[in-house]
Amino acid sequence: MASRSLQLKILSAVAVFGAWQIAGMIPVSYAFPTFLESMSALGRMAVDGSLYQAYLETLKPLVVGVAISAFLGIGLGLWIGLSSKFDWLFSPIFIVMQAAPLAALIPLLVMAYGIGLTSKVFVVCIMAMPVIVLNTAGAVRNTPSSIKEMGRSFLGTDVDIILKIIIPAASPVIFSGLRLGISAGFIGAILAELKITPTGVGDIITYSRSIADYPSMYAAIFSIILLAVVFLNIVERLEAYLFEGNVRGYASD
Amino acid sequence: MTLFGYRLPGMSSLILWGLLWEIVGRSGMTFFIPPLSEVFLTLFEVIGTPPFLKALSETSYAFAAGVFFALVIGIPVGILMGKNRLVDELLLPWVNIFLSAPLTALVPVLMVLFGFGMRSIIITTTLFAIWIIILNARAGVMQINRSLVEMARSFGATPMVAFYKIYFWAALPEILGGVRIGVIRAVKGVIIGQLLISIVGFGALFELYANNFLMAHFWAVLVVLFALAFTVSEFLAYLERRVSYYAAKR
Amino acid sequence: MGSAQAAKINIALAETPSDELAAFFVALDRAKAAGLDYEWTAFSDEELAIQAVLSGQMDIGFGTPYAAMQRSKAPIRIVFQLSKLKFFPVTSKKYGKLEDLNGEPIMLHSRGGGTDSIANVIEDKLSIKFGDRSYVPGSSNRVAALMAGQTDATIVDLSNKNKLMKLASDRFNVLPMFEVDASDEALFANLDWIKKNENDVDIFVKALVSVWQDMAKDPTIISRETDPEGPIGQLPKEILGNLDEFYFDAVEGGLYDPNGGGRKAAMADLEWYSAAGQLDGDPSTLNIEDFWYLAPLDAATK
Amino acid sequence: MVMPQIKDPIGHLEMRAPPNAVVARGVSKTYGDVEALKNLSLEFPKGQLTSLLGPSGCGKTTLLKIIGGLLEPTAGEIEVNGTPVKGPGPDRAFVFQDFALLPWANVLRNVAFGLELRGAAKSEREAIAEKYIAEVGLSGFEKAFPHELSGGMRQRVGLARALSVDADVLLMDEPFSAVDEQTRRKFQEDLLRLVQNENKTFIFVTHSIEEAVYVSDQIAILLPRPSRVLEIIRPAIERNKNVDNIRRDPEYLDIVDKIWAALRSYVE
Amino acid sequence: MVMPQIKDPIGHLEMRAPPNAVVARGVSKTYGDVEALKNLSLEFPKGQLTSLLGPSGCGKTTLLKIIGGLLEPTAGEIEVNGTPVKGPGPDRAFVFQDFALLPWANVLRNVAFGLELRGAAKSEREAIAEKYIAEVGLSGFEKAFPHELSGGMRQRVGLARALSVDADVLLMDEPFSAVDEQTRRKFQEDLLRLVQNENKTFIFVTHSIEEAVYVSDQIAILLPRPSRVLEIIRPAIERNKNVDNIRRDPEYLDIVDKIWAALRSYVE
Ligand SMILES: Nc1ncnc2c1ncn2[C@@H]1O[C@H](COP(=O)(O)OP(=O)(O)OP(=O)(O)O)[C@@H](O)[C@H]1O
Ligand SMILES: Nc1ncnc2c1ncn2[C@@H]1O[C@H](COP(=O)(O)OP(=O)(O)OP(=O)(O)O)[C@@H](O)[C@H]1O
Ligand SMILES: [Mg+2]
Ligand SMILES: [Mg+2]
Repeated sequence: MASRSLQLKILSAVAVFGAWQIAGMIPVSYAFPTFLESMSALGRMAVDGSLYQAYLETLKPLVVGVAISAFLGIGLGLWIGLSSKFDWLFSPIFIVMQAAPLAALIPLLVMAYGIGLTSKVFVVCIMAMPVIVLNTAGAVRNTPSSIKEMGRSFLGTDVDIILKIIIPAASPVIFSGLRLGISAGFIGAILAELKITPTGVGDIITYSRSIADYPSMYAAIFSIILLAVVFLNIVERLEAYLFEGNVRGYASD
Repeated sequence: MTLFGYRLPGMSSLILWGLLWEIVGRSGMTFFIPPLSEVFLTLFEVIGTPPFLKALSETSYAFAAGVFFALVIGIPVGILMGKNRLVDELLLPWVNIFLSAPLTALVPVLMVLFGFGMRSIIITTTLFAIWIIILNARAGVMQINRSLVEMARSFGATPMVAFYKIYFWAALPEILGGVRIGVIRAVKGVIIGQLLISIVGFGALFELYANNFLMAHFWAVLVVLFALAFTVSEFLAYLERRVSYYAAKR
Repeated sequence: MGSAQAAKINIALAETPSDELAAFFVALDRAKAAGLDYEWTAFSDEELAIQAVLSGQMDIGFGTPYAAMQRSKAPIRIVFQLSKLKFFPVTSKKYGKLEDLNGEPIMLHSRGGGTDSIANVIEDKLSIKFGDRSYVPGSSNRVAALMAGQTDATIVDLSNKNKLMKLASDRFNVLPMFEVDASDEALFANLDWIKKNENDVDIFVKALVSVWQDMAKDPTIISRETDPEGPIGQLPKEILGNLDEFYFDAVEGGLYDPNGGGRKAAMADLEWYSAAGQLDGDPSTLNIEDFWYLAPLDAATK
Repeated sequence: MVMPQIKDPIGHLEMRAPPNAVVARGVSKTYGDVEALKNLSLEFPKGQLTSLLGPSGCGKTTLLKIIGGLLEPTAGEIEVNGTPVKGPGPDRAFVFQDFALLPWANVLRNVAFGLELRGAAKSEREAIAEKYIAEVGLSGFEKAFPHELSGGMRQRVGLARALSVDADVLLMDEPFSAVDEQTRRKFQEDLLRLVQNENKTFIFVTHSIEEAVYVSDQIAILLPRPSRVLEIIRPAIERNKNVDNIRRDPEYLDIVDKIWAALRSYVE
Repeated sequence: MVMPQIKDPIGHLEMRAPPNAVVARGVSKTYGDVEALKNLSLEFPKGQLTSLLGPSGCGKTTLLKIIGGLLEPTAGEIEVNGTPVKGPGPDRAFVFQDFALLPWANVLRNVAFGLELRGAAKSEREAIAEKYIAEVGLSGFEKAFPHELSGGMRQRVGLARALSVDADVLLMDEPFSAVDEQTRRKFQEDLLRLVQNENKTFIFVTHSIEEAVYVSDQIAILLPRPSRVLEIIRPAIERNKNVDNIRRDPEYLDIVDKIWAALRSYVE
């Protein structure tokens, strides 16, 4: 069964990349390279090291921003979920933030915090944080009351109940918020590099576009998507490792 | 939250935050946060002008079209994935990739493939919204109570009848949840599209006001946008609550 | 798209319509009066406009696509120089002349962009070397950064230089610069398309030349001819009010060549963009005809 | 409604007075590796109530679903009124162990849903549904939604739905498991009346030995997985005695004890 | 473990031989508009098993939770071993109607969870948990997660968890509802042995009259909402008769019938 699903994955990957290759060969546009051209550009950048350098740049705001959003977001979310005063005060802010197109705020951030790491971290945070906070708060609020009661009846302290019952019970939703948050963080990081200062991968994209080196541009785009997927897989593994009972497989199987 | 025995309505704390904004604005701390009152004055000044109306209509058109395609494609695909294992296994990895991929990086590719006008903006919007809609519809179908389906079969329902009498309704709470998140993402998508592809609609206004340091104008448009996004999302949340009575009991 | 009269031509702008584009829109109005049917789209930057023309989705675009002309397989040609590279090194009071910037950090628009090439040529001509280059797209953003003290040296365009000097001339210097004739923005299109639409291109270039020449005599015609219902006329009054001032400064500063550039500009471009690193090869061996299509301009200025 | 052809029970099993409504012949069912049923043969006489009794997970639901045409047996075949079962049919109605109510529809629509799927007109099916809602004691709850009902009430909705399509064979999977003891007893008596008054065949799954002995004409005791029939018992209790007294009838108690002894060995 | 102080049952109610482990005095409870309990008084003698019997929704769970200290009564008070209840305490353990297992923890951790919250060392609590897992017949499932167990098995995990903390008073809310009849009978017998051998007090909610009569020292019959005590019955069955015979003991059957008659009026 595992090999069947792997085969299907390979099959669908071949189909998609094949379509890309063919579209590039027609070509649909002068600015659309083939799959193989892009991959060789990727190989070239990987060999000459420019790719790693770029990622060093890109990952800085991303990792810092995601780490801040995760800790602050989960912390705030717990607090909002546990205290109705806090809920009243803060959740509207995050609801507005989640709904609003914050990309439009980027020019303001540049004016306020300049073009350095701070602004970029900020962009990552405002993209990633709301969904993390709201998911965490919702999950905490929805912890089944029966297991909370159980914890109380067996004399759990408040801290026990938060650590041993509420957090594990909320963890699937917290993690799905984390996944959405990280993906939003990636969007923010790239947006920052496209709209604030072109550094890192964003720089490869804009620079190769400005010198019409399209294979490199596509290679950079390809690599960042790959990175996002790898990043999220790591988060998934982490969840499976921390809360193995949460992984329950296909409902239909 | 209750105060002196009165239940404060859910969003009333926004008034408090508005006051804080006004104070920060009046203190003149930074030029890019003008007082809220000034923002509202500018808002009334701007709101009837042709450029604003044009931006509004352009943006709503792109948004509506993008969301429409996301719904019309996303929901059936999601339901199909939930029902059919082969389709699911073929598509699921891609759906997951696109859900988590930084779509902003893909925007340049879209421009090449689909042109630089409204079409790309609509597609960007669709791409922001569609994946979570697919995933949620799929999750909704996958957790359908098998015996509901068996019940329908035992009373002689054809697959088509089962589809619209059972599957759709049973998955509706998840579908609506996905649509709400998808629509919120679509608002971001349409603005990002307008900023990164061709500068039209609200994207153009933002660019113009930011470049010329017209902060009150900038915030005024932003407030309008916040309010619109918020209204849409609350409306969908309301629909979701309408069906939530059976969500936990299926 | 056979006949020239039937189809609208698609113009790819590289920025949103604002004061700097007022003259261009006046020319568009005149061209329309002469029978040109057009539609414009604003892109967020020059590279996108170039890409749009390259892929055939737009007919005529804004920018200086020299790198694309040399590297891509598409025959792109420039037909008109819209503005010259009039950029101004502005610094805090720390620096008095360009040589002072040797080894100092500087903030530019984008890697490989216009201000980047200016910096390259400055290094070349004065045999200095800038320190770290950081990139912030948008002159206005760089002005904001300068005012906020996040950088001490940057290169900005004319209107932002003026804004800055008006706001805080006591804190900043504009460093003296050598004359540059190379293009900042030019109008370009695919040669095949130009050949098929000679008539439209002629009308368009003629209108541009007439406006550029009238403007050189009297900059206020721009504000007077601006259509109040058009994209420029609809700008907030805060911007519209400064139109005359902007064009006085621009004409005085030599931002616009009344003759649309032509051979002189082409030569200057080849030299400049070679030095800036966007073109490969010795500029003297490069052929102007590979980059410019001069027939419409010749016809309009003769 | 399909009318029963007057059977031709291929006479390799002893002939009995009432013809068989349902016959299972050599039915096996495996789920992946799990062998749920193995070569099970069983006959269900027409107009009678047959109980299936056996430990949890022994395959009772599986057998019922195969009869209902919802599952394909791995081997063997089912005949209903003489014709082999190919899929669900209008001659059989199912009462589901987990009720299977539409949570978005009210009681009236849920009860009428079987008729709705069979294409009955709205007014007609609602009239029929009303009648059966009253019969299971839910009058006044027509507009209530399933989540507003207690477990026992929900189960009655599923019962009413199955009754309303007027099928020959009723397949009931633990139909009284969620109702409290008090209500359950009333239902058992209602069920006995139904068996007596209508010429329907009931196949009834339960965990309660007492219940099985009390309501059944015939009890099939199933062995744990893979399931075969251990024994068939025909309680033959005199039901015209006072209902309250049946439960202390020594005959009744003997049967209960006999079944209990047979099953007991599988508990430890 | 807290040792019971030898009571001082404020003697306004008749004195009985065994001291009372739990006393409820004039307990009322309203949820918003719903009046669940009204001025309910009840005594639970030490070392005995008391059943609460009553229609669904009559407030049995509510009373149990108030005794457990999980809910505050609106009026009245509870005393456990002579001290008023202020909240949950180590002298009481709860078996929840909906099991209340941690879905992310395996059986071993779930059973040991009560001890974990009381701060027992890992090795110690797992040894105790192992013992009770074996006692409820789940040996071999220590590493399984709740979603891999059948309903009955889950309920037994909750039972083992409550037993493992070794509390004086066990509050059991329909502890056998999800296990099949066969297993249930075995559990009833295990329960009887527990009551006999350990000096614990059991408060037991059930829907089954037979079960209540069979296992209880004392049965409290509750009226529907707002709940008061209708009657207290002390079955006093001779349990040293052969277990199988008890069920046909006329005395036993009389009590069942008496309760049935008392409850019956609330069914129709
Ligand atoms: N869809 C399935 N996939 C795999 N195994 C299954 C499936 N359905 C049932 N089984 C297995 O088949 C066996 C019989 O299941 P079935 O539901 O028929 O039991 P049952 O007798 O109805 O039990 P209960 O009394 O608990 O309702 C069980 O061991 C179960 O684990
Ligand atoms: N949290 C609550 N909010 C409002 N009403 C409640 C709540 N919990 C219980 N009730 C009401 O209180 C009454 C008693 O409920 P309780 O759960 O104690 O009944 P029960 O006797 O345990 O019923 P069952 O036999 O079905 O378990 C019910 O009518 C119920 O509707
Ligand atoms: Mg079953
Ligand atoms: Mg209860």
